[in-house]
Amino acid sequence: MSANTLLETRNLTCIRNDRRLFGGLELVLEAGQMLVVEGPNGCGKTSLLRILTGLRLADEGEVRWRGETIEKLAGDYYEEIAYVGHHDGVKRELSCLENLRLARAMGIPSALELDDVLEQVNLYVYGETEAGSLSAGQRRRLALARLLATRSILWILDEPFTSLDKASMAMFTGLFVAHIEAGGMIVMTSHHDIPLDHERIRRLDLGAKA
Amino acid sequence: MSANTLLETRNLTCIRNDRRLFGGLELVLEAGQMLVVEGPNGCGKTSLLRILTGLRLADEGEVRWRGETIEKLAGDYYEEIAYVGHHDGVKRELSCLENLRLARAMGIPSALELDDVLEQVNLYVYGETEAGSLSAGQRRRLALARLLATRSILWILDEPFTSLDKASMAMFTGLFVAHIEAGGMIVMTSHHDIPLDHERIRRLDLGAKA
Amino acid sequence: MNVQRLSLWQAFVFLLRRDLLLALRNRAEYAMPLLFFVVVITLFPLALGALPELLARIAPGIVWVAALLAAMLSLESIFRSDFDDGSLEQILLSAHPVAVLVLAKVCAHWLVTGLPLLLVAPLLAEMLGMPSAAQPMLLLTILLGTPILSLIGAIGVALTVGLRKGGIILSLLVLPLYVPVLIFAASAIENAAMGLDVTPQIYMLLAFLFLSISLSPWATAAALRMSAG
Amino acid sequence: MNVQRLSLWQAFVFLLRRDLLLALRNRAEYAMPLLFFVVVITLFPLALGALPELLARIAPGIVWVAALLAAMLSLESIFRSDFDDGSLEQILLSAHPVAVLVLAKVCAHWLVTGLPLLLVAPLLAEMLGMPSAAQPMLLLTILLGTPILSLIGAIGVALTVGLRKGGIILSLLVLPLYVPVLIFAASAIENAAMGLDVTPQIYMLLAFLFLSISLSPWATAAALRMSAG
Amino acid sequence: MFLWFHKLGSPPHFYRIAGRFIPWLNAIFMVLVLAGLYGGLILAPTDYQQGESYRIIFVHVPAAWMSLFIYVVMAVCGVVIIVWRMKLAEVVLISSAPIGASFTFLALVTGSLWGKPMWGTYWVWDARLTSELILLFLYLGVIGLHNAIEDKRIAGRAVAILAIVGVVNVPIIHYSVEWWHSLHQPASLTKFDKPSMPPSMYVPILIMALAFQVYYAAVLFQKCRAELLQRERNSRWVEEL
Amino acid sequence: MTPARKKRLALVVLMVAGVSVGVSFALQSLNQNIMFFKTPSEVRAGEAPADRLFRVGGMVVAGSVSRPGDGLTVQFDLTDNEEQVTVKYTGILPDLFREGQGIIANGRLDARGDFVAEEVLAKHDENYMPPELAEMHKAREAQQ
Ligand code: HEM
Ligand SMILES: Nc1ncnc2c1ncn2[C@@H]1O[C@H](COP(=O)(O)OP(=O)(O)OP(=O)(O)O)[C@@H](O)[C@H]1O
Ligand SMILES: Nc1ncnc2c1ncn2[C@@H]1O[C@H](COP(=O)(O)OP(=O)(O)OP(=O)(O)O)[C@@H](O)[C@H]1O
Ligand SMILES: [Mg+2]
Ligand SMILES: [Mg+2]
Repeated sequence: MSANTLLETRNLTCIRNDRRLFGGLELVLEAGQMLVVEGPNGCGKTSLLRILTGLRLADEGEVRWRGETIEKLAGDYYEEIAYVGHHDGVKRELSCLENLRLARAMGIPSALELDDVLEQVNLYVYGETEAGSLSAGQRRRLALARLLATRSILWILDEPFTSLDKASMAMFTGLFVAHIEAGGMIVMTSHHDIPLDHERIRRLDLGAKA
Repeated sequence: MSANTLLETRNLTCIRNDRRLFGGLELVLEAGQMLVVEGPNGCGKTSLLRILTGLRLADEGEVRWRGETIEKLAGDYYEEIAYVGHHDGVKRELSCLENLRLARAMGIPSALELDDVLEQVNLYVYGETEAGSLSAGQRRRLALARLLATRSILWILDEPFTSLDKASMAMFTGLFVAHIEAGGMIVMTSHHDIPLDHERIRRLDLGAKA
Repeated sequence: MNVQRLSLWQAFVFLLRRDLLLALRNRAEYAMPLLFFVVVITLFPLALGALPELLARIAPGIVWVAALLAAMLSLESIFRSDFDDGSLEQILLSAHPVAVLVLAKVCAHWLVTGLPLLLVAPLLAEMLGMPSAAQPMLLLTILLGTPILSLIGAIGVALTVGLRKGGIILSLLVLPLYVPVLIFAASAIENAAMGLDVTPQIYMLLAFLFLSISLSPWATAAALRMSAG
Repeated sequence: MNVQRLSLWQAFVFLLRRDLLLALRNRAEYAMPLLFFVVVITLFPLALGALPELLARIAPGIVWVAALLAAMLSLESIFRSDFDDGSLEQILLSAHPVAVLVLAKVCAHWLVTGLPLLLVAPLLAEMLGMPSAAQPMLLLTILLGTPILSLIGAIGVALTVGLRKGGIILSLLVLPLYVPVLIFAASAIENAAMGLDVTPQIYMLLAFLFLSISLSPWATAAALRMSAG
Repeated sequence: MFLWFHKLGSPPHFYRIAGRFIPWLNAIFMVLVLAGLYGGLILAPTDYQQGESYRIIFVHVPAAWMSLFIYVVMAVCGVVIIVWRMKLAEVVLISSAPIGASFTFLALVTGSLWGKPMWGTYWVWDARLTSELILLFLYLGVIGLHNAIEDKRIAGRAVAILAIVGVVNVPIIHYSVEWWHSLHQPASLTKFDKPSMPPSMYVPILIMALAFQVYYAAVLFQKCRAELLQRERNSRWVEEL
Repeated sequence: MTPARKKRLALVVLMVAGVSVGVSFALQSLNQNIMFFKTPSEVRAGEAPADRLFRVGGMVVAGSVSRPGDGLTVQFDLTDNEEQVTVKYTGILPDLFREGQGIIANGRLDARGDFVAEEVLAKHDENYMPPELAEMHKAREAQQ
């Protein structure tokens, strides 16, 4: 374990419906690294990600952040991570700007202006539009814009590219690379072919493990 | 208009939030053809598909099936189409088999045994499992299995590949080709690169239209 | 394996059975209208400080208001989950007439939420000290009245199911339509308690019942089509 | 642009304001508990055939049972939509203590659904013929009692929000816990109507209020964490 | 001590121990019940006021005590679940709920049957009776909530919270007779000075109470074993059985 | 301590404070008589509400039970060993109603200061004893 290791799991096991999805999983992730979790449908990618956020309890084993278990850290851990799951976490009744302001209030705001954030995810003209009347892909972009509006080290992303058109995919891929190059960390799943072969990207094939 | 033309739209217009998504759309689709609707997020693909099913009303224009407007046909039209939308239409409390049986009861059953259908979409072992405890991709496969369990000419599919792993994507692509080769029709949207260059496949770029 | 297309009647039965099956799978949830009925009724003696004679006097009113609220709260379950998971779209796109399928769903709903009230009503009537002459009439009004509640309620749910938090809007739509049922049922029970004639009330309830069976499925189907849009 | 991290108090206020804003955007839905309250109360004169003296006697009970049911029906809105769209996960993963954020949401819920009951209560009391000596007490009990309902209810919603049709199981969980509030509030009003001492009841309501403010947010936060899992 | 606790907490160990205890518990229960009934129905004298009808006390009081006791056990399990995440506590909690509900129901029924000759009514909305009825609802709530949540580990934690919140009702039930001058009689036995009845009466009550405790333990162990098997059906120790 | 821990501690302190305030209110409340239950002494002292239902409890005075008029109406005196109140009741009495027995009556005071009961329930006290023992008690009390 190098001094840079921030996230590690010990003997992580997940059982659902009597099926052992994975067991004895030992992950180590250093600052500046990205982990892409792969595997066929139902192999437990979403479950793993939710365990890493602490939203779900592991059936065995533990997740450690900076050497402490995340249960003990609680709030301290959440200051440093951001999660975008299957659900967007976007309030339909609020406008795009209001949604981002909310995200900032709940976390640590980044230095960017919100207008610039919207500009970057190509939603600038929708700033005052209610999120409920965005299309599936636009809403996904708004969810991902949270990553820019707040400041966190570890991004945990469950199929971030769902519903995105190709231009948006390329844009976010660039963003992810910038994040890890700046010393951030990403754990993500995706069924899309991601055109990334950065030396810092590691892949975990959950399907093979099972 | 050839004798084979089954689906056509006349001057179809859709307006949402005061924005004209598309207008004067004239589509013609013959038996044995597939239409892939493309375009960036929010250009109106989902809206178009729902108008084609009759679930949504067009702001102007009409949809015709075998020369009649679909409003007039109602039940007769629904005997010949199948729709898989953003929502799976899968009941979480029912097992996979029960879900398919229900689909058959609501439509025209196909000649396949249900076990074979499940086998084909790689869910055979989940036959008795409640659909609620399937993963995102497995549930999507179950939704698409409806296409096999019932018999219909026109399939309307909104991002069928969402959440599917690569093996499943290839499998369904093959299935779609088989369907159009047997004289069926498909209207679908997808942000995935579909490895299809069959001469019967036509593309409509909604984004360009707008 | 039967790969024939189902007849309309078969489709009706199939959907009815599916809904009953779902109710069985979600037993705990579907037992709740019944429990709610019981709990609401027990609230009144608590709130009123419980004098037997007073309670007995207002018992018919309490039981029927509770039945109304219980029916209302369980209404959402007719279409909500079908709407949320997209099954409703599939029903609307079914090859069978939607009104018949809707009727199947409403029947299932009544069997699961309305009928059980019949079973506990005698017990509750006893607890509230309702005169025993009135008790058969209580059962009769519940038997005739609750299907009306389900049928009318279905229209309301169909209208509001597309709204994200339609629950309470629904009550506002549906309660006014329930009022006539409430009035006739409660007055039938009161009359029975006093040994008076109840035929006018019963005929009225029968009239409501037949009207709602024949009209509500159409209205519901139309409303669903609108909500799905 | 303020890019400072919010203090805990600021985050509390922010979330409170966000929820009030959402309520404003969904005006129609949030007006419903109030309307439900009114409708339930008007059902009773209909069901009972309206004898003024009888009504006046049971008025405190009816008003409070209606307040209880209205509060209960609006409970789901505290967390349901946040759960469905994934905002709840974001709140649980927030850098601030979840109990405080939960308290903000509950406060907003009370301001939107509990407080308005105060405004219509005098009118309804008048309608039911409640003696005017009792009316200030009615308002006081509503002021003290409805926050308790929201606070306790939040625990129930947090427990059931993960269930697809938690609505009615919720009532079973929550109503028994509401009963003490109901009993003390109704008896305070009755005593006030007779010109008797009400301090014991008021103290009891105050005790419930303080206990629930200090304990319920923790229980709710724990329950939410569990539901999200 | 802690080690012992920890060991008992491990499912396979508990499964084995419980299995060994059950026959004994059943036997002890039979003996105690027979002794209690003999003492209560035959040896105990009639009451100077109520005559023979007071003998329902030998069922009512132990059942009522059990209804409170089991809820407290559940609340304690709840704390253990929240704080230590002990799986066995989840199993004990949820297995206790139906047993507790049955005892509550029994106390309500025997109480009403007794109330008719004693008070002149089956039911009054008095503090003791009402709070006991609420207890029944709480038990049903626990059972309902547990059934409604599919993931049993989540369900365990949910009912833990509910059990802890609901435990405020227990002191209310117990002290209701003093706080509200209820129609129900004040404590005869559960008070600090000596019981207000002769030993020939209270000894059989205590024996019956003990018998009910043993019965609870026996049924609890049985239910826990079944529940454990169900939950751990794919773990190694179950497959080895 | 990290800031987050400090914050958590502050919250716990607040919670404990809230709970103590709540408990003190509860104790205040329990010090007073919540349900309307009065003893005959309190009724005589004028503490009973006029024109409102309340409950009195006490012992039926030996020899006080009479049936004036039609025979359905019962009249008896109720005592708490200090004062007495006259109770009138029309209806069926519970089996256990007898002289010397504790009862609870629900009703209101009439103009003459008599208690008109709407409901009479026999209350049992916490004492159980065999008949012989009860005889002995009575005998001993008689001696004193
Ligand atoms: C439905 C009616 C009744 C209910 C719900 C009920 C409930 C209870 C409960 C919960 C307890 C346990 C109290 C505690 O340990 O703190 C209890 C104890 C007792 N009950 Fe009842 N009861 C009812 C009727 C009666 C009647 C009619 C009698 C006879 C007068 C009676 C006599 C007793 C006695 C002697 C005890 C034991 C008191 C002690 O702890 O020393 N109960 N009852
Ligand atoms: N419920 C709604 N209310 C109002 N406007 C809506 C609603 N849903 C979508 N829109 C608007 O309609 C436009 C088209 O939406 P639609 O869902 O058809 O897009 P799409 O092409 O399917 O996009 P995507 O690729 O992101 O799924 C969007 O710009 C959106 O702003
Ligand atoms: N709510 C649930 N209850 C029970 N089992 C579940 C539930 N959700 C998922 N599962 C089971 O857990 C397994 C893993 O699910 P998970 O969602 O983690 O898969 P995934 O790798 O994210 O798949 P996908 O690529 O389809 O999203 C699946 O086999 C599924 O059967
Ligand atoms: Mg997934
Ligand atoms: Mg779309």
